Amino acid sequence: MQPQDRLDLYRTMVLIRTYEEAILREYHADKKPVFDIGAGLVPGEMHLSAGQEPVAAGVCAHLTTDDAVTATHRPHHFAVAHGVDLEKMTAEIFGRVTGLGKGRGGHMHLFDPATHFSCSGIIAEGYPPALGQALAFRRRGSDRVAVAVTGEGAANQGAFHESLNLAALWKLPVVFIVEDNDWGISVPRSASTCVTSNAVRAAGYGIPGARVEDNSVEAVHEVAGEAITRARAGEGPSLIEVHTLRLWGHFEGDPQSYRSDLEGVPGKDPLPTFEQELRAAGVLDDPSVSAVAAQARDRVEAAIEFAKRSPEPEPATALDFVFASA
Amino acid sequence: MQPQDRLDLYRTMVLIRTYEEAILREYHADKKPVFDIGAGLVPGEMHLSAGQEPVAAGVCAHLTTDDAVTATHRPHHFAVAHGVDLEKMTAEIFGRVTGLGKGRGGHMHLFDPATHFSCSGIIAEGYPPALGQALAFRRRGSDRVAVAVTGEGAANQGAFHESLNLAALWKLPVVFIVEDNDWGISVPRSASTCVTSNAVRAAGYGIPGARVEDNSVEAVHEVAGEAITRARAGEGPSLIEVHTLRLWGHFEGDPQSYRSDLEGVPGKDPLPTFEQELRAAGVLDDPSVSAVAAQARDRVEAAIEFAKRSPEPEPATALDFVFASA
Amino acid sequence: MTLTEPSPATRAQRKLSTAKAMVEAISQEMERDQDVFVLGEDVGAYGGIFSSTTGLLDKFGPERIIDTPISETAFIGTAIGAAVEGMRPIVELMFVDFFGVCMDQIYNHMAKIHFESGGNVKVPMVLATAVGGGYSDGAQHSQCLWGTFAHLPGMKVVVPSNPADAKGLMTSAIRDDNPVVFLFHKGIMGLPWMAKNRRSIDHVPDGEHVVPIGEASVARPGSDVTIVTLSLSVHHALDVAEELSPQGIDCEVIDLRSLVPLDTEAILESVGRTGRLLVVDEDYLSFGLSGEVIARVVERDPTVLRGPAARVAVPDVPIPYARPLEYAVLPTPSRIRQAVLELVNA
Amino acid sequence: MTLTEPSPATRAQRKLSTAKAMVEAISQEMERDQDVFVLGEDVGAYGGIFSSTTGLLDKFGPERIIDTPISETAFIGTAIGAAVEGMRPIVELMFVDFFGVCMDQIYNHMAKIHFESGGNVKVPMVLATAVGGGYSDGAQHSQCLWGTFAHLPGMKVVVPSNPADAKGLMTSAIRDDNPVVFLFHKGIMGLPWMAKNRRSIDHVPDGEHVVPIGEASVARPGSDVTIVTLSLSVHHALDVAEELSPQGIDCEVIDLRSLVPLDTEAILESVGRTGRLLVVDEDYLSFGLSGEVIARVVERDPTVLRGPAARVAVPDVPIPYARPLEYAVLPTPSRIRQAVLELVNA
Ligand SMILES: Cc1ncc(C[n+]2csc(CCOP(=O)(O)OP(=O)(O)O)c2C)c(N)n1
Ligand SMILES: Cc1ncc(C[n+]2csc(CCOP(=O)(O)OP(=O)(O)O)c2C)c(N)n1
Ligand SMILES: [Mg+2]
Ligand SMILES: [Mg+2]
Repeated sequence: MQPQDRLDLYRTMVLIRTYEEAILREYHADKKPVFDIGAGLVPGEMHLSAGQEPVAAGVCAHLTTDDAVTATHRPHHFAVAHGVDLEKMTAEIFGRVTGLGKGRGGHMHLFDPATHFSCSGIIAEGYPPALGQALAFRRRGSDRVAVAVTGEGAANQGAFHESLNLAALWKLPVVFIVEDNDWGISVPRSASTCVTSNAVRAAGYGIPGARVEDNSVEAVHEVAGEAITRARAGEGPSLIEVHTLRLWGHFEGDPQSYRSDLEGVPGKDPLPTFEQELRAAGVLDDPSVSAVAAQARDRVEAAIEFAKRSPEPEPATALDFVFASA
Repeated sequence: MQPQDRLDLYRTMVLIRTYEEAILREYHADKKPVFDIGAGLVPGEMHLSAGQEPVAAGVCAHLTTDDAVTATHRPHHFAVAHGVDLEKMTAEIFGRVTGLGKGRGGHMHLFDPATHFSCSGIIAEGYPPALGQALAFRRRGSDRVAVAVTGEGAANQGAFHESLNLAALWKLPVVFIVEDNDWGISVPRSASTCVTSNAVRAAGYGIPGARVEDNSVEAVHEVAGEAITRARAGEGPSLIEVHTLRLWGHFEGDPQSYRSDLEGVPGKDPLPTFEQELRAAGVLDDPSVSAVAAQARDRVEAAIEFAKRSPEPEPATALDFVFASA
Repeated sequence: MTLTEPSPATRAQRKLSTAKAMVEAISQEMERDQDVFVLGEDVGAYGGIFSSTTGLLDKFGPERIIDTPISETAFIGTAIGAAVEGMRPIVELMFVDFFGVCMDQIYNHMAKIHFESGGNVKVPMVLATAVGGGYSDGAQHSQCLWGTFAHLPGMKVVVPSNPADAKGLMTSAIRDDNPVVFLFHKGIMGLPWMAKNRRSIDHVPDGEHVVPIGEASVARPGSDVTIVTLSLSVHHALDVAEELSPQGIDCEVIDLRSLVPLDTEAILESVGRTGRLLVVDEDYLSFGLSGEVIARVVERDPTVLRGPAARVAVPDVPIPYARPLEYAVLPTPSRIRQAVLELVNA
Repeated sequence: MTLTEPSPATRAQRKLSTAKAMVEAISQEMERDQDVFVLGEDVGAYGGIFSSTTGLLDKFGPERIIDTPISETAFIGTAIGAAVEGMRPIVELMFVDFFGVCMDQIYNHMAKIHFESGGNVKVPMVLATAVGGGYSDGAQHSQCLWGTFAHLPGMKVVVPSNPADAKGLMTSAIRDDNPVVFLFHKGIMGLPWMAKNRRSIDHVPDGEHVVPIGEASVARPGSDVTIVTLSLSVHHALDVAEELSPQGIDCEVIDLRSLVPLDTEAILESVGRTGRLLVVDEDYLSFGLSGEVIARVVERDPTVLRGPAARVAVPDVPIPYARPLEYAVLPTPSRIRQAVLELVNA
């Protein structure tokens, strides 16, 4: 890879991590002394993606905002990498009228028509709409693609199978991503999935399947690039599983007492690893690392500020937007 | 195979065909001159299995009535082969109080606790309950197995995938059968399924997969035997697809105008083929063929007679059986 | 099934079956708008199991009339995604009874995306599906279930009872920027292979015909009893009304046509005049439409009722297969007649 | 989540959270009957996301407390098949909002097999699932949806509001030979990490405790207004009743506890005395429970009502994320209070 491309991947990963750390901070800021999930400026479930930056960064590097991404209950890394407006996204997470969904959606329901980004809190059910986006893209004669994301736990849901079959059958320009972070809440992969790699399932649909084993952003970038090129060329869908890492809990407040691997986790953090690689390759040094960090921090804090400054929705508007007006 | 076993398979196939021909006759007997689906002694949708006898006969030859079978909207061949009481089954199809479901179920909802037979009119949704039967069998320390059947169209339904994964993960004693009769109503396999053999999907679950290509009852018998032995031995599930034949319409009344292959169909009828083979091998001759036919006819006509003789349910009992009494 | 039907009479006086009226609406809208397309099981060469798409494949080709695998979650989701990108899919769920394999896409996605996006994403699509029993198709193929859809916010729910309304409501549904669930009763489609009521083949306006979603119609004006109903039961109610008319019992029959939005004013206006309310519903009795209609009246003013309101619906039992049982639980004319008589004699 | 809770006081006077009361019922029944087992997502080491199975894995081991893949159709179907073979599974659907991915197994199989088999096959199982909002979990994780289940025949539907009832109803549900849907509100579980009402940790009888399914309870006797409600809303209603009592407004609070069967007599008896009916329901307003309760009264005798019946429910809008919006649509004490005042001042 070119140094600039590597630097871009790094920048994206740092931006994501910076974002998640800021949300983490804001989420917990006003939930003490006793954690109350419904309290504070950012209430509700919060699924953060720290550790999974390589997947989003590696995949989205190949996309423009004309391409679609459907993400999961853990959507921030893909939203950030795909270029969703940080201010509107953050405002949505804070439940403000300036948010992507005017405060109606929340962190699991981010919809951004500008970047064709969406997500869903229901396991694997983000796959099927991606097929329709891909169909619409093709019908309109473009080479735009749809990327659909699930976790490894979700890959055992019926929607996964139906979507792969339909996409393969109709040769839709879709790339299916499975983020294998070893866990579906407290259930280890070994207790949810009867095969060690979802790549083997691709054969059941006659499509290319790959598994990236080491949470390496460059490896993701390479494999995703092939799949996306293929999709753009009208050659149909691919399935890519990435063995990634859930650095934190399933959601905030998760005690993770079920997690035997917890001790070793920090050492597997992909960010310092990648940073070291880039330093060794001369792509990064102290000043550039600081600059990237500062840039990310500025953007993220500006977004947080924007969100906090924005007004909350009026109760009197609670019934709006159930239906579009004629 | 031993001559006796081959003869048994033939007997089962003849019994099934005789049964389906009798139901066909009764179904249409009082629907003329203008076909009315809701009219006559046997109203409602009717999905007959002529042509698919090899699958049911070959599989069920390995089962006892302690084993479970969950079938589909096209259930008669498996019910007959598995030893469901013909009289009660027929009475159910005629909607009589002496039927398996006292007239509540009908031809798509045959439940026989005596043989652990059941079926469902919802595509692929007969698979999941089979897992539970298998789980119960294993928990009780028996070597009983559950056989779950779908069509090739159904193999693209989410329940198919979820069931295979769960059964493989828990090594349940289940054998999954896919009957590929080339059609899902009017949709040819090529327009529903992105791979030419569902056997390749077995690899996605790390279980054995096989496809029987020629609707041969002996081939089914052999492959199913291995799978069932494996399941009884606690080695987990298998998937078997059989390329079979829908000799008649999807349901009665189906004009089949969409069906390009219709002309060649009678020549592929597995019954005369198998009969000729057995004649050539000296297992059958004219008298034994007649005897088998006569026996089948007697049993089937007795069942039809039983059904017709049986009383219809009283309207006053329409609200019974919603709940079991304490 | 696709047996031949008598061809329609002259165009001016022409009568169409409900199925053909639906197809006409779809066809006209497809000509008008390239973004409209149809997908579902057996909608192509077969023409729809209940003839809801007959002839469209020949006219529009396989790119716009698309047969799908039996993967309702995937293909309804496909419709949703296409709608989100500005197309206007009509997706068919062959029987409403199959909603259980794909309800998440329907009620958590199709119905909620517009709201969750704060109105930024529209989901203009039609989910068309066949409902109803009466031909011994058993517990998994005979349900109406409109109450289930109407209970869950974010989808409009329309239920025509006759050819003209089927055309007009389908036109509106396709043009609506919201997801619309279009429930057509098999018994009103005018199918040659199923017993049908005489009104299932009837006059249908030529050309553009729009019936606004959310307006009930007075299928028969009357002064003694208000029968609020929909779909096939409208015809049973009309038959009963005609039958009782010589006895001096004058029934008003309100055809709801739409559950969401529900035309509460039309109900209130009629019950306000008659003082007697009977709801006839082929869906299950409890926790559904029939209770809702009664509640809408009573939360406004219970004194308009001269006596207890009455309901004729499927009494919370799965639809039985055997004909005598099925007809014991369906809202048959005889059950409706008895209920009307009890109301007026109370 | 499984943060530590204060340990219960002495056994005689002990108080339990609703979650612990549920677990106690399951545990006792598992000891009593080897055929009882639990399966679902995160029911093992995690102990249930809402602590509905905490400690059971340690006690009964992984053969009887089974974590499943995220395959609701497959594992609910597994429970059905096991029940058909005579076992008595308790299967957990983590949030009721997820019913859309597995409803076919629930309503076309679990609920109908007994009927379709003419009573020859029993399906003794419990489907336990978490409901309710109030903590900003958005449109896909905050619904109640009991109306949806109650509308479809063949399943009993129970909804406890407090620890003792949760234990008693769970015991009954496990022993019932029918499928029972057991809906527990997150807000009544007494979780340390979620705001809870003060009655979510309360006295629970030791040992065997059975609450019969189908009997409402009078949570508070009163003479002026009948508030029919259930689940978390019972507590809001009680709070409002206590608050209004000094003003001379005496509310009776009926805790339905069970939707199927619905204790119509208890409702009628109360409304017959008070003449005023308010239904408070955290499910969606239309085509659900609130309409049904009103209809049950009015189809018997509308004259018992001194004025219009009233409903406080979620006004047919997906549950919004932002707190001010969510609390605008939930049946909060302030909405209940206002509705009571309007009823008595009408
Ligand atoms: C249909 C459905 N079932 C269950 C859940 C609850 N749930 C939310 S996240 C999750 C685990 C998902 O695991 P995985 O797919 O591996 O994604 P990860 O959380 O690891 O990113 C579960 C079970 C859900 N949201 N939807
Ligand atoms: C979930 C669901 N979708 C659609 C149907 C309607 N339907 C009944 S049979 C059938 C075709 C089934 O094809 P296949 O699985 O190949 O079985 P076959 O009829 O060929 O035996 C369809 C679409 C259904 N019963 N259930
Ligand atoms: Mg995971
Ligand atoms: Mg087939």
